[in-house]
Amino acid sequence: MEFKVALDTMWVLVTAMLVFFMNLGFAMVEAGFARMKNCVNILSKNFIVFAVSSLGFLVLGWGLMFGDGNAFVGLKGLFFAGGLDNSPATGLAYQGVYSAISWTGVPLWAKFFFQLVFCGTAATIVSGVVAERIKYKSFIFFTFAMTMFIYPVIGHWIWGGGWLAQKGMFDFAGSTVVHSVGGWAALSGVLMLGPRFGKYHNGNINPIPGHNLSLATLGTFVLWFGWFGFNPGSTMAADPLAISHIAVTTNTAAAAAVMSSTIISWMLLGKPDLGMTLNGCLAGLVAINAPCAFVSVGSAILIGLIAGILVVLAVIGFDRIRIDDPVGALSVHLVNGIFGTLCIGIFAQDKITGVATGNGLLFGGGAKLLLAQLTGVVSTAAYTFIVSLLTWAVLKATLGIRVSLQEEIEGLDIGEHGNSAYPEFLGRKPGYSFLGTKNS
Amino acid sequence: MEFKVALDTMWVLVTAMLVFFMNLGFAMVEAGFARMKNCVNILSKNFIVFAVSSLGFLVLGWGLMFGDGNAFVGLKGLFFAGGLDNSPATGLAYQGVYSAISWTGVPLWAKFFFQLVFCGTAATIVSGVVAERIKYKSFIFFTFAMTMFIYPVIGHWIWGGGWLAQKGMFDFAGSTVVHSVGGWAALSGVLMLGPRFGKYHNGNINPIPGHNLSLATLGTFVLWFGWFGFNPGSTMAADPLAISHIAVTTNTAAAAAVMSSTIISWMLLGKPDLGMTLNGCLAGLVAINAPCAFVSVGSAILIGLIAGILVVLAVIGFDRIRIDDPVGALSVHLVNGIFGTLCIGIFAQDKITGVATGNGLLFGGGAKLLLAQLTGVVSTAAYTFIVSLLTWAVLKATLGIRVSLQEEIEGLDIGEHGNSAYPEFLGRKPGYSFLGTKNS
Amino acid sequence: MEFKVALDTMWVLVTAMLVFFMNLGFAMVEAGFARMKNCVNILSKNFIVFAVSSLGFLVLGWGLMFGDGNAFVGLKGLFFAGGLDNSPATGLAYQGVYSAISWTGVPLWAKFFFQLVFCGTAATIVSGVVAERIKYKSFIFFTFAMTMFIYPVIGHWIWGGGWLAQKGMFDFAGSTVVHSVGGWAALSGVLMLGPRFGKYHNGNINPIPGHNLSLATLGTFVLWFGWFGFNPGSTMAADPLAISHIAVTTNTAAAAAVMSSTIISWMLLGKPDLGMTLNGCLAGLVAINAPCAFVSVGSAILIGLIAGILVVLAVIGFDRIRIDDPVGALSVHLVNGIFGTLCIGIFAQDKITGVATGNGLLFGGGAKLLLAQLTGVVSTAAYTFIVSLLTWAVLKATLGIRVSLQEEIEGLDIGEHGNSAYPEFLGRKPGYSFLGTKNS
Amino acid sequence: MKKIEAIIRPEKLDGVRRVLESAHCAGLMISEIEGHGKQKGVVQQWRGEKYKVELLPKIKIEIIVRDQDVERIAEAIIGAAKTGEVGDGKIFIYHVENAIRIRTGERGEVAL
Amino acid sequence: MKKIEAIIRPEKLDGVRRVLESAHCAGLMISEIEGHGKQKGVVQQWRGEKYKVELLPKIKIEIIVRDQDVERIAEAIIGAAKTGEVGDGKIFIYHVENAIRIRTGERGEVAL
Amino acid sequence: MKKIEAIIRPEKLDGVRRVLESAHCAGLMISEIEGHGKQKGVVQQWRGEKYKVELLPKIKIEIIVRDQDVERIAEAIIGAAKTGEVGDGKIFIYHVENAIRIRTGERGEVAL
Ligand SMILES: Nc1ncnc2c1ncn2[C@@H]1O[C@H](COP(=O)(O)OP(=O)(O)O)[C@@H](O)[C@H]1O
Ligand SMILES: Nc1ncnc2c1ncn2[C@@H]1O[C@H](COP(=O)(O)OP(=O)(O)O)[C@@H](O)[C@H]1O
Ligand SMILES: Nc1ncnc2c1ncn2[C@@H]1O[C@H](COP(=O)(O)OP(=O)(O)O)[C@@H](O)[C@H]1O
Repeated sequence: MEFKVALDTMWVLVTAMLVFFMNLGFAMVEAGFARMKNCVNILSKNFIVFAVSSLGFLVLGWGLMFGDGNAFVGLKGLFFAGGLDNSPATGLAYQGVYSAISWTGVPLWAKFFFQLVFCGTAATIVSGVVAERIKYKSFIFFTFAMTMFIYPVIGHWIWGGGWLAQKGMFDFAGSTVVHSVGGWAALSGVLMLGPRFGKYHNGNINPIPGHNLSLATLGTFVLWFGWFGFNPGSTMAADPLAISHIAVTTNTAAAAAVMSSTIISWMLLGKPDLGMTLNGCLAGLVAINAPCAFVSVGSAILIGLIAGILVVLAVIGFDRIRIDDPVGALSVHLVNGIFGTLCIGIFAQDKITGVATGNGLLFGGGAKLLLAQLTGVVSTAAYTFIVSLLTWAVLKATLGIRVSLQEEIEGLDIGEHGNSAYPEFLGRKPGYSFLGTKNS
Repeated sequence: MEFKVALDTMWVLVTAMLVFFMNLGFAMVEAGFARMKNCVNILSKNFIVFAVSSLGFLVLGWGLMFGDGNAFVGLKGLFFAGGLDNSPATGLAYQGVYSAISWTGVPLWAKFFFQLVFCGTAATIVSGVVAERIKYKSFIFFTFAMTMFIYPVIGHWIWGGGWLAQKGMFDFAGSTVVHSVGGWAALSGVLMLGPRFGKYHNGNINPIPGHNLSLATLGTFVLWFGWFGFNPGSTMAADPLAISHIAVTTNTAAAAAVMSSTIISWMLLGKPDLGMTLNGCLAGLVAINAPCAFVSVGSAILIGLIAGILVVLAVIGFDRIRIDDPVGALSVHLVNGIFGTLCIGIFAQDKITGVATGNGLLFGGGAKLLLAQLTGVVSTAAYTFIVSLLTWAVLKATLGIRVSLQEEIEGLDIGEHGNSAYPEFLGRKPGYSFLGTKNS
Repeated sequence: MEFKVALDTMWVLVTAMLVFFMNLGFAMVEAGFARMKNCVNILSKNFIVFAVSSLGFLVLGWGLMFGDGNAFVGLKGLFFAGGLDNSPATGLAYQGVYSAISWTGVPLWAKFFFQLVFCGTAATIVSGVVAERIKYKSFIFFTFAMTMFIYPVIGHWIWGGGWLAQKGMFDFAGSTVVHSVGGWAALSGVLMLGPRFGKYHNGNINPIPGHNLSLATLGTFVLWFGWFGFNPGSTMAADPLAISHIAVTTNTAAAAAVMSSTIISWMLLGKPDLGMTLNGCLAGLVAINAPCAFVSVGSAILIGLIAGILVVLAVIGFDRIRIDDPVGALSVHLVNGIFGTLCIGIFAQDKITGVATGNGLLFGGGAKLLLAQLTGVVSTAAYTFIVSLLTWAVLKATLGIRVSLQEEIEGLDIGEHGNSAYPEFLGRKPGYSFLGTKNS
Repeated sequence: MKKIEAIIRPEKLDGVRRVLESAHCAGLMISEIEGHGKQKGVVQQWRGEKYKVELLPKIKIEIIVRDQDVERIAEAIIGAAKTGEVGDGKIFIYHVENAIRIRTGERGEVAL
Repeated sequence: MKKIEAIIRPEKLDGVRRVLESAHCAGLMISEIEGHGKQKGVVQQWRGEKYKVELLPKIKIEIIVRDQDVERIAEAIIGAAKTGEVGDGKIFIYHVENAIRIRTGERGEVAL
Repeated sequence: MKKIEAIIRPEKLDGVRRVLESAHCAGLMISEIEGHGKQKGVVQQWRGEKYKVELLPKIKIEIIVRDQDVERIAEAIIGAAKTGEVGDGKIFIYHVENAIRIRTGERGEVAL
């Protein structure tokens, strides 16, 4: 027993560290996909977001998410993860106020740290979508809201023993809890903010190329790496069969999505666009998040292939409907977060790594599971979108959420931070990078 | 027992993740050592290569490598790692078609994932050597060939219970299986492709400086880090004495090679060239790959020192014989892969971490081991070089393998992908970076 | 027992790898904070420093630090970690000459590797402070001195059973042993070297902006990640409660310091400076190093908040007193190394993760612990500063330590290495980057 | 033939190019310069110290035109580049002695 | 004295420099510009949208020569820079009133 | 009006700007060029091969001044830019036919 606790704790901590490391991945992808003149701002947002999450989730988020309470929120041990708790005791031996997560036999702080890095991921997703025009201060405040009561409430519903868990909805590693929540929060933000200056002009869509594809590729590799913490770690126990299975479903879905996104962009756009390949990889990883422990490696290939196609169409589609997402995060996290969640309903095979999910649609389980998943998708959408929209609205009315047009043109680096990311490199000057270009 | 399986699985997965992460290292080293105008292309190749490997090795490679069969190829359980298998059972308890790897007591998917990341490494080595002139499409097809039947066959010979294993050849972590195979495949490619335009001109060797030494250094650190997965992980079991020993031989050889390559380049070239130091580090790591578990820390110093000198001479030497390797990968992986394999025959000390290798030449074991190693080196060279050459020839005759001269001059980024890596940075324009220079 | 050794070894090796990875972090932070024209030189220094450490600590450092001896130095098993040793035996079962570290039950090479990466960290701290003017050769020689007899002696005093350990001074993960030692050695270097050309001119402080904040941010994330090896790994055993606790105190202090450094720089400077935020993060991590296992999560918040403020004031303060530290490493490692060491005396809670430290000032333990800590701080300062100063003086008298003024103006990349980091990027030319600027 | 050398704000480049196109201006050269005139510089900060970057990014456009087109083109540029704020830039006119089209060897105004 | 201002393709710089050397051309200035003339731009893509970069990279070489050398040098440049395809560039000739060598203060043609 | 075109060492830019300020020079344009003259290039190395970068970074300063100011300004530049070593650079003087201030439309010397 003692060894098992030590072993499981080590697994949980090591995988949590990998997930923490994904912050670097997000920072580099988002900075690389944005313009030089906003680089410091994006780096700053992606850097501070985890600090804010660490405090927000400690102060209130954890308690709201895992505290014993009703079907909607936790009510006990709300603040500073300070409730009674005798972890690593599990099952009947457990005595404390965080019973929803007492199934894993690791110390309280290991649970907290693992859950914190997930919360941080949801928060960081928002950063990319609202990039290149949001006020730094408002983003910080939104992140507090996100990690203190937006994410934790959905978390409670699904992972904290809330009503969705009771309804039989599954989300192994967070396609909904983390990615869709991040996506909906971001979507509400982008609707409040509007597109970047110059993006849509006289009916044209002006491409605004990212300034550094080396960084973007670096970031995507780091994310892929971190995902081996995200998914296999979500067992929160070093269960050999499960974690091996999950490592391979995760990787296979990513690989399939890389291929399908590359091929589809080659076909649609004439050439294999690296940005699409990178987004494709992330799409596959997001889509396999929820089902990674419940589907076969064969199904993982299929899920990946579809995810890679979805993301390319979504990137193009969002632009068509004038939703300006500089880094493609909506297509990756929102669209594929939803798709991945539904995949359980379609591809699940009962007890494939031990968990009794029942079978999905394609494996003779009928629509029951799919419906539970759909309920999860819709209710998450409703709560997250509405509460986020309200939060943005309050911020807009008080601090303001968008920088001035002049600051946007000159770049947020000087305006918000007084820094420039590459002061010694000669660049095409602000406002010039995309203005020398015209749709063909 | 149960704990041992869990512990070993965790070790195998964590080290496999580190090896996966080496993909980032290769991408950054190769991108950094190449020119700006080809940066997107190199990033794309290094990114997709692991996706292709993941599919190729799943579909056929694993079966050919580890399936029970004859001395030359696996024949059972060929496709989708789908043969019978009751891992984590080991030894006599094992029932299945992958008996060559039944010595390690971890689940099948853990074995698969660990072996996959090694296969991916062999494939990615090719990428750097053929950089800056190969067609993207042809590289993708070659990678399928590499991971489906070039690498797995050699793998079967040495790690899959084939004839070289039976002959008493040893290769602990893949100096031959991974690095030499990658090196020979790359060499055949470079011979088919020829040098980059402008590299050798009127009897002169024109240096073509890499565009970003920050990225190259970053990549080398990531590789060094990943090597702690590569070597200690190859125990495929958390054997405390062995993995500690291997961590230190690995690191020490790298350190010694860093020093010797720096000093030798300082002496030969007048100044300590950073590119040589970085290549030196990798050379030491490749050389210690095969012998890391079989030699003492003292021998590791020697091996590293020699590797660092070898790589500098090889980089200069390949240029003299007009073999154009933009990133020095032949000098690192091929030359030192061979050297490292032979080192077992020279420096091995019987059972130093438990494995009964017999002693090497310097430790009173005579030439027996060295001869077995040499057989491995030569036969690997023959098979890999010939089959790769054929594969390249087929590709050349069908899709073509080299981009047009104009595309090469303008850069593969625009030509193959329609992207540019740094659209906002002002650069010395394509075709200009090295033409403003002249040999002194 | 056997499992415990395997488990602990795995923990020690994995965390040691993370600490090794911090070399990348330091390289990127320091390169990013320096100018383009010195980039290759900084990368080279930060790359070779770990190779030198690996050899220096192997040859002599380890023996001096952990060999049985007197209260001041180790005397047995001095060279090549070659003394008698029956690790992983512990306690009374231990027979060997490295008894000071026989409390952890892992193999000798695991102990060595873990201690080596700490030694390497101390050495790398110096690199940043002396950047942009030191001769490459002299830096290499200083690093040998650092890892062979400067660091190991202090290490012996505190972690090797020396007189400070006996006096009851605590330093869990090295606020003093690693960071202050690095800081004092760097300070002595900077005093011998003087400021960079142009930094202080006619009574003005000329800011010299770093060339790449993307790299600096990347590096800081890598360091934060590596710190999860640094602190939780310092248990050198997979003790579930301790490592979970430490992971959270570490992360929380970093998060708090990010917030406080951002806010204070916003208040003092008008805008939230990214460089300050990054330094703030590192300051929090350094400050929590020593106390991470001895204080509560609540105290960690306080420690982090103070560290973040300290570092901003120190960065500004060092400039005022004309100590030119290009990367802020003195403010991070020296100032907060001292602060963190003292924090044990202030915030310690007896046995919070098992170790009997006694209580600190604020928890009713009186000034006893604080005084022991202070003794450690002062004696470390005295030894390290004096011996480092002597070493620098010897180097100055023999090889010289500072490059010529012309080389400094033209950049060390060409002068010391004959390379340039970004040969294809158009930059503001050497000597121009900061001269086009003027204090407002 | 004359050379029109216009120093403009970077963000006006797009507009200026558009009017030049309408004005059937055959070719142009664009370079990035840093200028200093009446306009005040930008304040930046680095680790606690503020500094002013007094050189501001400007775009230099050079166009070689026939004598009779100078006024028309200059007016077009002024129209598109003007904001009325300090920093709008200048136009300078120089005499050009000859022009050669490398491709054909044509000389004089036909080479434009 | 005259200034020869040649706009050429980037890939021709090396060849042009070589002939200039043979022609004993004392000194030169090189800058990177972006040009727009008859030559069509390059199509790039970003995340699904294609765009045309209409400004093409060109190299501007400026050489100040004695009056009698203008023709010879211009011909040398044309010889080395010509491909016959659209986009080869132009040469413009200007009058230079004076030249000063900063190092010595020499003026006029000796300063070249 | 005349254009003063000064090619100087990059490290002298700061000094030159300072004297220009004292000389009440209204505005200037700065660009980064690469030059080649009597000065020898810099030797670099890449993976075992040495190569000479023969084009050296220089700064080009362009100032348009009234005729009567040419000598004064040129002398000021020489004073600040001179080291006496090969590579100090040159100053070239051109005639300017007209100047226009975009902001106001003013023409001639008042536009400077
Ligand atoms: N006498 C001059 N010589 C060269 N360039 C000039 C001169 N005067 C102005 N410029 C250029 O024109 C730009 C705009 O001038 P400025 O004085 O700031 O604005 P305005 O023209 O509206 O008064 C400057 O940045 C500089 O590049
Ligand atoms: N009238 C002009 N004024 C300034 N630059 C010009 C002019 N005409 C052409 N150029 C420059 O010359 C380059 C080549 O011209 P282009 O018309 O494309 O080819 P060609 O000279 O072969 O007809 C252009 O990119 C532009 O930089
Ligand atoms: N005839 C010329 N035409 C154009 N630029 C020149 C000419 N001569 C010199 N230059 C420029 O002046 C710079 C300095 O010239 P150089 O001959 O090296 O030194 P010095 O002027 O001290 O003899 C060169 O790098 C080049 O850019």
